[in-house]
Amino acid sequence: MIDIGLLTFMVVIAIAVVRTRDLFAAAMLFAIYSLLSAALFAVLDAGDVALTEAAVGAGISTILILAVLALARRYEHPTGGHNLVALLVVLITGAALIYATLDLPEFGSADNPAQVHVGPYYIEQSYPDMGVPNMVAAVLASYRSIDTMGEAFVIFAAGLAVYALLGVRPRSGRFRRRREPEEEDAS
Amino acid sequence: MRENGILRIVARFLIPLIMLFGLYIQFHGEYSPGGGFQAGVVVAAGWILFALIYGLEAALKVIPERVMYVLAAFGVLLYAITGLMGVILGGRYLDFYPLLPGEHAAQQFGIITVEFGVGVTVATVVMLIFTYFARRKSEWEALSEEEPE
Amino acid sequence: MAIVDLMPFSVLAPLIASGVVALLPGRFWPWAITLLAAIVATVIAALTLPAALESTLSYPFGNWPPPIGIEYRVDAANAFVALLVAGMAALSLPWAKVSIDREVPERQGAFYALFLLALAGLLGITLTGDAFNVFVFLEISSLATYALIAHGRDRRALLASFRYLIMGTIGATFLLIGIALLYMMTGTLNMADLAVRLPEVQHTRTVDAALAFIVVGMGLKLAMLPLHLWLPNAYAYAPNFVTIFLAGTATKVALYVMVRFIFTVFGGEYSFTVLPLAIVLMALGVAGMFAGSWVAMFQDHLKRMLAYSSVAQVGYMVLGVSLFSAAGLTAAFLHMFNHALIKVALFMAVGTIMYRIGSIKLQDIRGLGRQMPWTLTAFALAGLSIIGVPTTAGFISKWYLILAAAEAGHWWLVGLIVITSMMAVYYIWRVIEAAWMQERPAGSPAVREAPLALLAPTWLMVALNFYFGIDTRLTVGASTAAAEALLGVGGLMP
Amino acid sequence: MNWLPQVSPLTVVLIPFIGAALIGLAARSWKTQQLISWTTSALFLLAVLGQLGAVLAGETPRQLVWEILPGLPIAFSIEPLGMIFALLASSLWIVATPYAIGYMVNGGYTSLARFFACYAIALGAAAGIAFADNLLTMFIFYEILSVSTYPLVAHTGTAKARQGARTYLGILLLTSICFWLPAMIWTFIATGTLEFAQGGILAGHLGPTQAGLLLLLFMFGTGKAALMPFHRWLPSAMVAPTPVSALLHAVAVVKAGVFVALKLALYVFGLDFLAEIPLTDFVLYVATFTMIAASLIAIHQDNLKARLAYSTVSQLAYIVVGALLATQVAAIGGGMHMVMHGYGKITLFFCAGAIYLASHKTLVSELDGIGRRMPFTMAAFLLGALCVIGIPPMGGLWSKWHLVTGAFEAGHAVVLAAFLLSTLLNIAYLLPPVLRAFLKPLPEGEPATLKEAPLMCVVPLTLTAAGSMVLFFAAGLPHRLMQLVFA
Amino acid sequence: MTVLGFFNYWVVIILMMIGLYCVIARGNMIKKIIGLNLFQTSVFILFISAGKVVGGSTPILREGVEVYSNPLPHVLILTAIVVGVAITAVGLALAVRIQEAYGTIEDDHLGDDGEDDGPFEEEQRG
Repeated sequence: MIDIGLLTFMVVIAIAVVRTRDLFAAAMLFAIYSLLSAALFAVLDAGDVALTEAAVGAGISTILILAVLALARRYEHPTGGHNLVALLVVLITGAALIYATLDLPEFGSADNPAQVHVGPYYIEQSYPDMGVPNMVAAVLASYRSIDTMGEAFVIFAAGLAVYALLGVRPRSGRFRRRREPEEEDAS
Repeated sequence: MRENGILRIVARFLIPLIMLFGLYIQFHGEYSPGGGFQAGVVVAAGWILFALIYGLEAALKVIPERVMYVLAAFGVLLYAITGLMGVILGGRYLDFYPLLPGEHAAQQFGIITVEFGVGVTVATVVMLIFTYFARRKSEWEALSEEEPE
Repeated sequence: MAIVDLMPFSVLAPLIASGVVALLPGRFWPWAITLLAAIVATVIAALTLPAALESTLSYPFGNWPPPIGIEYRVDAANAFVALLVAGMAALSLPWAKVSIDREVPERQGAFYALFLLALAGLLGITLTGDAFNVFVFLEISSLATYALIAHGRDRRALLASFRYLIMGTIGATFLLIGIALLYMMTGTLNMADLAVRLPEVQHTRTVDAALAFIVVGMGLKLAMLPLHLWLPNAYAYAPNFVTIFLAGTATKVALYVMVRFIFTVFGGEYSFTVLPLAIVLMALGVAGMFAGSWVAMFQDHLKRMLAYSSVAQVGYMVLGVSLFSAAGLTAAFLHMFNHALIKVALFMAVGTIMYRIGSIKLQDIRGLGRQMPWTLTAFALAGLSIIGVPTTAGFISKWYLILAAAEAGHWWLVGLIVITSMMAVYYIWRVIEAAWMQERPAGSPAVREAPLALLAPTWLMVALNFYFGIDTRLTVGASTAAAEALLGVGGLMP
Repeated sequence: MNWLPQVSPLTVVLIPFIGAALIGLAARSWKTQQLISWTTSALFLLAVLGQLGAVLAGETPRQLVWEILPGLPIAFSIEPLGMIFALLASSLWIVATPYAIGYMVNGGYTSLARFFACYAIALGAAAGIAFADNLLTMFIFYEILSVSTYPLVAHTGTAKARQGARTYLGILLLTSICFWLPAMIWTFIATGTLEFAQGGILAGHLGPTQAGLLLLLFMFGTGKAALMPFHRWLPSAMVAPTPVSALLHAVAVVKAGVFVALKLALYVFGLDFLAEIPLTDFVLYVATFTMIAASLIAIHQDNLKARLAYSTVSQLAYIVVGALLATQVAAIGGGMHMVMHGYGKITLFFCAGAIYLASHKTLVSELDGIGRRMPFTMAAFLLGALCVIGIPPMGGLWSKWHLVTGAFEAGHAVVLAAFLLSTLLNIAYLLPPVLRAFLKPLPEGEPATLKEAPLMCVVPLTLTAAGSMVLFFAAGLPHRLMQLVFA
Repeated sequence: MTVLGFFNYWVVIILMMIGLYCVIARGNMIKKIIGLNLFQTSVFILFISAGKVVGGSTPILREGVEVYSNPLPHVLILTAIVVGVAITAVGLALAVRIQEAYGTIEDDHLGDDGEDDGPFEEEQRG
């Protein structure tokens, strides 16, 4: 069973992230959330994923969010209205997902479809095929290599996109006028 | 943070360690968790730490912006061309077997190469993105000084 | 080299070229290499189509047999869409040169690299036979698209891009949830393999939900009616060339993916019995047709007008799918192709106007017909096609759609299609009247006709609209084959 | 006519289009444009006449241009009914050309290249309608005709002209797309073909009720036939310069409408099948109502062109009635009335234009005594009026004769009565202008300069007036052609 | 499946719902992006749990280990995490530019579409 404690803690943090209007706190809570999910991944035997989630979620993403926070208001404006629509969408999505779980195979069972088809091939054959003990690396870089190439290009695209967006020096002065002092409504 | 002497000293020890760790997960990826992506992130994190402590200008002297940009493209091209080598040597795209005579050696060579490509791209792109975000603030301030309200 | 070995290079050529183009300085070489890559992709796609009409092509990457590895699996349906996407890129790039030199004067290397990534992403989605690979390439093209839209010179481009990013990512994540559920039920990601293994677990609630998530997720990318909110502004404020490319390709590919999942992976029979897909898609399609056309009638910003018209046209395609018949799917594929031709031509004409007078507000183009006769005539002729006048491409697809609706016994749909066509008459007519029947506002500077570099590609597209309105062998033949490939699941089995 | 070369149907249709393109290219030189206009109309007439021999011999030259989709070709065929329409249009075009040139130049109009190019396109579209071998081809040329005449109607570009032209185009497009197009699609789905065939294609494919609905769609979809309540476009279009009103709204456009109605009755429904449809009578009464109502409105119009326009609405209804009576005689009468009314009405419009050009008078009440200064014009007006009314020795007699006989044969007493009443009304609104012009004295203060319009205008109207008289004696040709329709 | 098994999935679903709610309901763009990350991370958990085998271990071949968890979901999620961070970076870059252009990153304050605020001044590039 997944660590129920971890999951419960994550729910608490997620709610806190949504509720807080202090974006700095939200970023920090999000980092903790990432670390917790990394721990969860580790519990689920996904070492590579855990390492990555820790490095990305708690590391890169948080640093980037903080870097942007240095440029924008720290406190979120209180939102008004249209939460009902959001709530409706979310509830429908959630209901659909719950509905979906009703016929899911038993968690962690070794005879789940996911464990008997394709997956075993990687477990059994990746060492004979390529002499690589880390099956994740084998699948990532050889069996499903084109996916990983796509991933590399996604990162490349992100680099180009940020280069295109922020490689330009700012010219407009509008941001200065509306940057209110940060001490207001620190609730 | 730049004034903090202790931090500087700690960083002086820490950053090489981080880099070393990055290289380890880059090239030990087939045996233990890790690979190009994680390595790239770790190396970039080390560099970002350097930039936070010693300043962005100093960090950019280590790897200039233009170099990062070129290396990012180099990384993906390395990946793509490794794939292409499979075709040129008579196999399919991203087929590593034709690369070297030994089967395992060929696969491992291919995996290491493409992972290295990923690592380079990830590291440089993360650095690049951080550079732009971090520099934005000073650019804004420069702008405010030029035309005071 | 057999064609099957060449086929993946219609994706790889632009992908690899993007890495090169990003490094190129100046204004000429990035464009030239981009054009070259697009032409290569188009030629390969054109060579692939005849082969794919005969038999399904499969290219396993890394020589790992599917479902172990990832394969590109090409039949008539995706070969046709791939040719459409690559062809539109190759046809719109000649137009781009002058326009982009004005709109994105600096750092064109990055711009064109992003364009190539968007193109390669779309082509990758189209050709791949692996469900997760769809997600990866979807994100490549989406990310590049967000950045391309943000290149627009109006600041609202940034906002449009951000909103698209949020909605697009939600859509992609929904797709990912759908794939996760499918994987948990079958243990495979290969679409053909999924099609084989799904019948065993059909009519479980999980598979039903997976279908719903995938349809909604792709509906977001497709701009199906209630999920269309991102589209008008994204199209309106992106650089003109980006709008042209997106209008010709992006929504079509999303529709293709949706259709591929509905018909091939889940099986049409199953999809249409388990979810009320027929009624929902039909309702959304019709609503899209009406709402899109209706709003388009009151737009003074020509690009927004055409964007809303695109929402309406997506409605036609969704309607074709909802009929769940060979005729309906044929109509949907035909309209995909023909609408791409139409919208590319229209947006090119509008972009050309913008290039000259810097605005595309209805009140600013008054009397422009005399000063830019070639541009406005091209707009008018392409407008005929979107209305669906016989001898234009637009007529052919509407005709097939009507026949399909009638075949299904939905007579009322015929009336609705005709009414929305009338609405198209109205919004196109407003432009024509403003351009020719009104006087140039006093004090506006004299305008010269647009440069040949913009006019020639525009007129080529207009000519294609008429060509494919008269010679329908290629389009109808390929669309029919595509519909058959999707419906005859057997054709996709290994 | 056998000495004339017989060209392919497509060539006939293309001649005016090529002429239009050449006029557009010769935008700078007004002389060249005139020359091209003349040449094109002459060539067009010769090309049409060249087909006559074959048609009279009972042949039907066909030409498949291109098959867009299976069962949906662009194709032409020259059958007798189309021949009548083509003859009418081509013979009147060549007369209208000098009139248009004279009128537009003397009236001080600009943008003549656009004018004459669109004029030629409209004629080409009319030919396309005449020779269409199937509903799709017909529909395409029908829409080309609508759109190409918009610039002509809105020629002056004033707000009023634009408004009128918008009504014009709006009604024509709306009816054709909302009614005609679905009807065509329905026909295709029901029968699998759109090709015209003698005796109709619908019989046996649709029940009487469905066919009735289809008939409604088709007849109201043919907006150019100006059945009430879709007649408003015709008076609106009178904002156009008179040559446009004359040729297009006495000949090309409106005759295209009634031609389509006849063609549908004869070649899509078939008279026998038409007689079985219960709703035919309903449409018939709508047409009859239009006939009377439009005449009643015409009486109250003081504006001469508006009066003529409503007269046209009424006369078009004659032809629709002829088609819907579902007897051979009535259909023959309808076909002949196309020609007779065409010649009569174009004369009347020419005269109205000549009067406007010479005196800037537009109202009937201003015409007092004008006949003394413009004897030729007003005499021609009289002849034209007599032809429309159907009084010997004018051609109009024969067509009305057939129509009335047809109504009698079909046993429609109401229609019969309506014909008679309408003829009386015709007299009531067409003769007063002539009577005023000749019998009343010229009011004081009229300038002495008031005289006949330029020769370029007077000669054509004399010719058409003479033509309507010649048709009294030469009615055999249209009659013969109409009989061939049933051969 | 046992209730306990459901429970884990349901908690993950609740996490997803919280994330999705944060994206849709919150006006602040940074908050939206954080929400997007929450949402995606939760989906990743769902995916990874598909590969777990009770009693299995990390899929790295070692002596004495018989049962491994399925490596395929791990690979997919690695890729998906990368995609997620790429989206985050681009979204944040857009937020910065929007802050410059509009002076705020509250989506609610930016109103909708139609109104015309004139073309944005041309930017100096370089």
